[in-house]
Amino acid sequence: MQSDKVAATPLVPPTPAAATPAAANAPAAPSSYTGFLKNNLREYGMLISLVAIMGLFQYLTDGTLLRPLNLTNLVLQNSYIVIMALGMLLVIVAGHIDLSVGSVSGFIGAVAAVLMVQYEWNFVATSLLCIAVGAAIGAAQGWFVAFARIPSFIVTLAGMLVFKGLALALLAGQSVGPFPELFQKLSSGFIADPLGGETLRTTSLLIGVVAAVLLVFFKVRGRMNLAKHDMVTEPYLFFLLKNAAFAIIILAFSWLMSTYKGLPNVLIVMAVLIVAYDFVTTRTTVGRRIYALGGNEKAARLSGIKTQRLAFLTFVNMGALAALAGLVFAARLNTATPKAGLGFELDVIAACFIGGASASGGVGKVMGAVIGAFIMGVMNNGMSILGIGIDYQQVIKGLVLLAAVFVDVYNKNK
Amino acid sequence: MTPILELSGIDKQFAGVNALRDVQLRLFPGEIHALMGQNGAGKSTLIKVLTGVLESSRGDMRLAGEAIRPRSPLDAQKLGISTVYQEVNLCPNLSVAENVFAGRYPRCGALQGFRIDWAEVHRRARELLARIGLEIDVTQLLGSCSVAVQQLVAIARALGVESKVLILDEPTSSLDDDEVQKLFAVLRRLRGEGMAILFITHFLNQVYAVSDRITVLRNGQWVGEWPAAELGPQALISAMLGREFAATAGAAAPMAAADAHTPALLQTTGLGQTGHLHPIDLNVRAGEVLGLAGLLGAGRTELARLLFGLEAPDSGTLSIDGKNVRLANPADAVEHGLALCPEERKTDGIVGELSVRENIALALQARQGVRRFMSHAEQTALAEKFVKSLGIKCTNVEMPIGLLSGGNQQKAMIARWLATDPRLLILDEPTRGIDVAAKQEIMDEILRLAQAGMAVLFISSEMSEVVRVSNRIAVLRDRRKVGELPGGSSEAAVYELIAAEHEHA
Amino acid sequence: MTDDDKAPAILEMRGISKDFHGVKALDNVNLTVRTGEIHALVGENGAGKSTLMKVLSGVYSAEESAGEIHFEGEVRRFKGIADSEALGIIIIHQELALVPLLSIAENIFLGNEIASGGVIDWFAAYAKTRELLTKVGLKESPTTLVTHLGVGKQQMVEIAKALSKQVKLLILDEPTASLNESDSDALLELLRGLKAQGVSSILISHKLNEIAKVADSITVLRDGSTVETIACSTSEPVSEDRIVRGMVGRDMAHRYPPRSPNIGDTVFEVRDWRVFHALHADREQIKGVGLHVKRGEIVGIAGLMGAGRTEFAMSVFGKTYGQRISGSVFMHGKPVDVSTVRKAIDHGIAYVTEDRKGFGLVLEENIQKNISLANLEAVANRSVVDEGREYKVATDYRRALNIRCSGVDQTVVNLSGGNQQKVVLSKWLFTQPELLILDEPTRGIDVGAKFEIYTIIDKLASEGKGVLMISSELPELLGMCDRIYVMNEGRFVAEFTAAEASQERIMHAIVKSGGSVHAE
Amino acid sequence: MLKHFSMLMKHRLAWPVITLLLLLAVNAAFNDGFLHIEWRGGHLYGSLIDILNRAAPLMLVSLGMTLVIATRGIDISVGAVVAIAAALAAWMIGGALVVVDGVATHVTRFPMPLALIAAVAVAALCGLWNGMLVARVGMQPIIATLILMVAGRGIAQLITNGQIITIYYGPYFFLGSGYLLGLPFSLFIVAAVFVALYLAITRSALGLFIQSVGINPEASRVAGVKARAIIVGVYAFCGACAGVAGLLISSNVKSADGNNAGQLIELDAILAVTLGGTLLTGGKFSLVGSMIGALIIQTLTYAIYSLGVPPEINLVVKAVVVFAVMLMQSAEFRDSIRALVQKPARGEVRA
Repeated sequence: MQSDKVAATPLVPPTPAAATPAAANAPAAPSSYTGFLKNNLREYGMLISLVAIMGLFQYLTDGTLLRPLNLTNLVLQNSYIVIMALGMLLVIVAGHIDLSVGSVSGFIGAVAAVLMVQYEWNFVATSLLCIAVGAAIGAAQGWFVAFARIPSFIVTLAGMLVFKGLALALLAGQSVGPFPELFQKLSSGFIADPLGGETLRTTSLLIGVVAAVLLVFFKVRGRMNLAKHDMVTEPYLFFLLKNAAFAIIILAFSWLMSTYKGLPNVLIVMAVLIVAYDFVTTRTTVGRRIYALGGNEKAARLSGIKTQRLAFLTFVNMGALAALAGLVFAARLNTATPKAGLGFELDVIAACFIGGASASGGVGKVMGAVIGAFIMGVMNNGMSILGIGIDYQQVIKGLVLLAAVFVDVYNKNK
Repeated sequence: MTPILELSGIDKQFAGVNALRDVQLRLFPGEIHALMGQNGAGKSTLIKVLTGVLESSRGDMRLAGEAIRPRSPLDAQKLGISTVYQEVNLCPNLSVAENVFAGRYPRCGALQGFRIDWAEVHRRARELLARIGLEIDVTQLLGSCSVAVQQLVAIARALGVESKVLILDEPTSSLDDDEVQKLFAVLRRLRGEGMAILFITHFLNQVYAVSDRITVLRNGQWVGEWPAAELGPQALISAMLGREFAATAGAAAPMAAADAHTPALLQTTGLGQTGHLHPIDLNVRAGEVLGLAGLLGAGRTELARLLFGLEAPDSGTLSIDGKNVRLANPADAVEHGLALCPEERKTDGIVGELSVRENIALALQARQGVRRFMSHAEQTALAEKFVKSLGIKCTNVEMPIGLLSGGNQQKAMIARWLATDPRLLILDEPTRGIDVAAKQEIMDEILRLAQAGMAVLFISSEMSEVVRVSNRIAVLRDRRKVGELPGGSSEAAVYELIAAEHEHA
Repeated sequence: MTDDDKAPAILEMRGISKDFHGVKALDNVNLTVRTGEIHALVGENGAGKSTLMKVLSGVYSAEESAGEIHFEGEVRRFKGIADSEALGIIIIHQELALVPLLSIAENIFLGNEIASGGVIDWFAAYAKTRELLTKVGLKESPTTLVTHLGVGKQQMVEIAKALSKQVKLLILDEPTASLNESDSDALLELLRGLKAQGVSSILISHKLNEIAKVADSITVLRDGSTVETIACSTSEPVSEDRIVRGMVGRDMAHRYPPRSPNIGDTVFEVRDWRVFHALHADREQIKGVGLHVKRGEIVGIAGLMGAGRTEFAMSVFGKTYGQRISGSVFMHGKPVDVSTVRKAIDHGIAYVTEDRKGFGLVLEENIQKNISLANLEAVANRSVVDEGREYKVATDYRRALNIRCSGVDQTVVNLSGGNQQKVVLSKWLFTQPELLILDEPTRGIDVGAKFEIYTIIDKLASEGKGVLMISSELPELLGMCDRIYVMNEGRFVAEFTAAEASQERIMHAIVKSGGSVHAE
Repeated sequence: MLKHFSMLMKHRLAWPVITLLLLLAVNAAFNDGFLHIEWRGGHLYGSLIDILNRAAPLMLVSLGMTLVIATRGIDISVGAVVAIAAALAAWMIGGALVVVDGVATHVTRFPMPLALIAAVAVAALCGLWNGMLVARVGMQPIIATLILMVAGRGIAQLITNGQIITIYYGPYFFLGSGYLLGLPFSLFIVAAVFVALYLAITRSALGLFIQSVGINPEASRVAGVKARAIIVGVYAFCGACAGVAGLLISSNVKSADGNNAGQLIELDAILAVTLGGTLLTGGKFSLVGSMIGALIIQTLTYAIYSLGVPPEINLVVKAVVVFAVMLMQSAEFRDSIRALVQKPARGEVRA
């Protein structure tokens, strides 16, 4: 039985690329719509909720919500939360938590203000330095969490107090501003419009069109790639509808924005980051390893993954993103205040949880966190427009969080 | 030559159970004597009787011809019987010299007022240690010494008084080979000085390396005494186990079929849970071991969880003593006298950071409720009782259970449930992941329990074990019961039942 | 019943072999089905029944398997399922391929519509459906939705569908598995009816009583080869016991694959390995241990729990256990640095943990991601994971190791112990190791799966890998290993070759704990 | 006696106690009369008394938090619960000074006992809600309590109608600023809760059950411990403690602010518990440790203010001190430091 022939055909293909083409799997079961929906309820559920909430407020506010001006505001108001949620998602997926992000972003805003306003530094240099400082702060906290093995909850709690205090000290309790004009553009600016157009910002519209085309192109290519390996699970109609909807949303969105001032700079930053982090988490080895680390640290370590370094890096990344968010926020207010960043950590963490991340690690998606952040953002915005009191707002936010978590738990138990 | 120490007809009972029965022991001056036996054979009990920790129920003890009856270890020590226990009873945070003299600092002239003459203490300690060939800095903390040195310090401490007999209870269990050799050299030196040494160990090679004579105990009884040179290892093992060594592998003791007329203690009729277990009929009678055989995923664990109220059945009934009951949670099941040693010991069984004592007391305490609190002393007594009777190897009952080996954790789990005095004990894979010797002990215990009238439901993937211990075997496949076999059926019979498609309704 | 052995064979499969990347699923299988007979195919799970039928129906195309298929006297090479269907070979899978929300008629003619000029002729379709349903004895309207039918009736619809395609050879894969008794009887009766009409059928079933009832001949497969073909005659019915004997074949006590080791040079060697306890720095746990493993050799480490075997393995594998580790490790005679897991893996060492759930798997992730985890670079281009490649790797291993799952995107938490173990094994095989350390590879796995794991281990050795196997089950070591080290109290106290080793001698060596039992 | 000292140092309360003593010493060194206690106005008066009085709410919340953390949980909603209880009590009492028949009389909206009971009951209910989400629904504690943390402040503000309710009812002030036998009354409340809890832990099986549920919930359930009931119970208890703390706080400041009452107390309480040697991973816990932890935090705050540390960086000082203590308690950290400093273990004897 064990002839040389067997030995010559290794059990394992020497390299995956050299493997013989796999035989067609048993005829693929007809992809069933209901089954697919059931399996992916969580993902689409979030999206559908966002759309429903937007619809609701659009109706309640008599269309104010989706007015170009308000839409722009919505983006500006949520940009820093979304940016931090990207980093927080990685931290949470790795099985930790970071309570210090609000304080850090406030502190960085203060640093930026001091450097630019009092020392009159160039805004590019300041921004770079600030992001580096943020990363260093993340590194310090990450070191204690990853290498000294002190619970992240405690480390970042201390960090939260420290940087809140340092921001106060740095600003000496005052608000510092205003910032140089160029820096303000980070938040309040809109992309230039060389193509002209007073009533319709054609460049912005064009970017939207390009984005929509790229989206469709990449999705189709991805699906074809999957199809090559017989991995397609999403029903065709679904795929078509979903991506058509996305493309239309992008187009409609950029059209709406174009009729106002065009796409805000920060939106571009945010979009690039979202795409980048989505790519990193879903497609790269680093992303994979972070999920493995959060899912089962011991197994990950035994698989040759440098788990401590990886956890450390998620904190460094978080620090850098918190710094960026701090800059965006400061630029938006055009002043750095000691109160900046207060309570951001809650919104950011809530966004991740609403987006389906699990506090025990290993689970969560970038798009989920982004959608979570926007759900919170749309609700804040909508309720403000309606003039609902802050008390009711908080209760309602709590209920939304409850509903999101409940759906998650319910799905898991099924 | 006359023995310096002679014990005869020693009996010791714990709560009516004979721990020692008619045990004898002779120690001659200038010899090293090995005391051998399996766990639970009574070695430790004998030592405790000898050193006055326990008092014998009956029997005669003579030291140099005179009848003695030590009432406490201190008493025994005064008589010249010194003991070094398995776990070193020293204070790691004190210096070596302090440990040697703790509680009995040199009185002659060293005490001036309330000041201890440390120079004298250190000098005397150095002397004593030199006697056993140990030359170390006596001022260093004991905790910074290796275990071997600590062991030797313990011996030096024991030798501090004029001792004639030295008892060493498993002194080598935490030493490496070189350290063992070092210890043996000390023992030989002491032997040369005419001391009688009683030496307890589990390692046969050590027995032959150092001892002159061997006494073997088994089940609390004296088996015999031989010069070490005349008792080969094979014979020694046989004497300890009480059977031919080769036979330890299996040898099914055909079980007496339980009386079929005994009313069922527990009976299920069509008990099932959709998606987990098809309706099942089963009954267990007091005093029998019902084996549950089947491959993984056959529904054995599911059945156990249903019976124990961990899952809620959605069909059928469960009756205990003929009365229908509904078990909403394990607490209810315990209330009815059920007990379950779960399959996943680590996740569903032990509470890792709690002590052995707390782990053993947990189920009984849960049954008694929050208010009827068992005091620390009661818990300790309970735990120690089982540590002894099941032969759980731990240094003391305050040790976190997570530090025990798998087999001992398993025994502690069994102890937890035996403490609740259950009428039906469900054991789900009790032998998984534990070593051969412990497997054997656990199966012996199961048989003993059944003989004492307990009903046992025994679940195992190891068909040979099921076949060996069961009076009846219920066979499960694909989440339903496919048949029942009488005790003593062959493994092949069970497998065939699993493989074939007979539908025993 | 025909006792006419001279009925011509409608199908002859000769010398069919099929392997999945080196693991033989079928090895020189022969099967002859005569016209108008019911031929039963039996065997344990994994014996190769389904694979054989997939070869026959063209799911695995002829290029990928060896052997000849003669159908109606001609050599056929099926490239896909369409080829075999065209000739009237219809396979009905266990999972029915019906669309629940379509009517019976629509299902029967799905993809095979009676149409003229692109317009479906529903009248003709219904009329034909009615006719077919009468044939299979189903009293349902052709317009009834399939979802409203019971499983038994759905089975009948499948057969009706087969009949609509002019079936000559009907293959039924476990048709009665989910049917109750009366439905089963009806189905078997139908098979007899079809036989009378000259349709041959191959029946795969675990229910031996049914087979004994209807089969004209029985072919028994075991471990991928034909064991025997039993002809059944009316005068002398075949007993179930007789079939069971054929299926199980091997002695129940003998649960290990036959081995013919081909041992080469030393792959792996450890010298004077010392490890101190992870918490107590002064307690030496591994005391100067040395061992070597050769190519193609399975070396066992026996010992009681706590003897230090796992500690040894984990300390060698990237110093994942213990402190103050000293000693040297050689791969192919060259000293290598194994101070981190990554380095150990890169040097071709793989360690399959004893604690699958704790140390082996990311339970919430799917099979595919678990398999690629330890060697992500191999499925990535510049750190970007190519999911297609990853998927293919995973499916390859799924086939090779016969991981039973709904797909490689299934989360591993839902798999059985044996299949989880195969996933862990796959993960490590994918790192292309030269030496595999298997720590209790069969713990918590049922007997059938154990055999599969043993077979895989054997295959690995025969591919020239070194295998170091740690186990508390002595019979397992004795059954698998070429050489066995016995460990006790942190050192090797004996070493036996396969021929010398016995349970007694190993136990003896342990009890004597470092005595003079060293072999030779 | 160095040796006895080293043994003492191994006690798990050693570091917290040392920290507390050090802080007191620092205070005493920089503040004359810090340790001075005198009898003034019918009661004891002094900095120490002040610290104790101010620490009372935190000590209460820490007690509840200790049990929650012991069961592997965490409750970050206590601040919100404090606010709810304070708001409810303040609203129900309200109070006004009315002159009736020439006598100034306090008038309440509802009788004070009813208000107190209602406030604590609602707080316990909040805890019960958290417990249900954790034990029954199966949410992770941090998420489950995050919900109430977010929504609770809103609820409190709904009760207060978005205003700060000022209380005008003398008897209510006794709770937070009254004195009994010369000591602040709040201390008696803390002492009563502590003693009751301590007895319940040591004289009944509650302590064993809580620990065992914290270490291994499933194993405890299999052993017949009603794990879910225990978890729900400790959250409810934690809620009730927060409720009482809310009463003390509102009584002390004579008002209730739905937005700010109990702000950050959840973090202080968690810090107090961890400072006291209870691990966030559950299991073994120390009530005394948590009390000491709470006192450390309050003493630290006092020190920061009294030393004239600029208010901007008082948070920094607090964090640094707390963090330093945490570091010293972390075995990993100590080991890594020791590995850097020391040579390998000595005392090897090789014959």
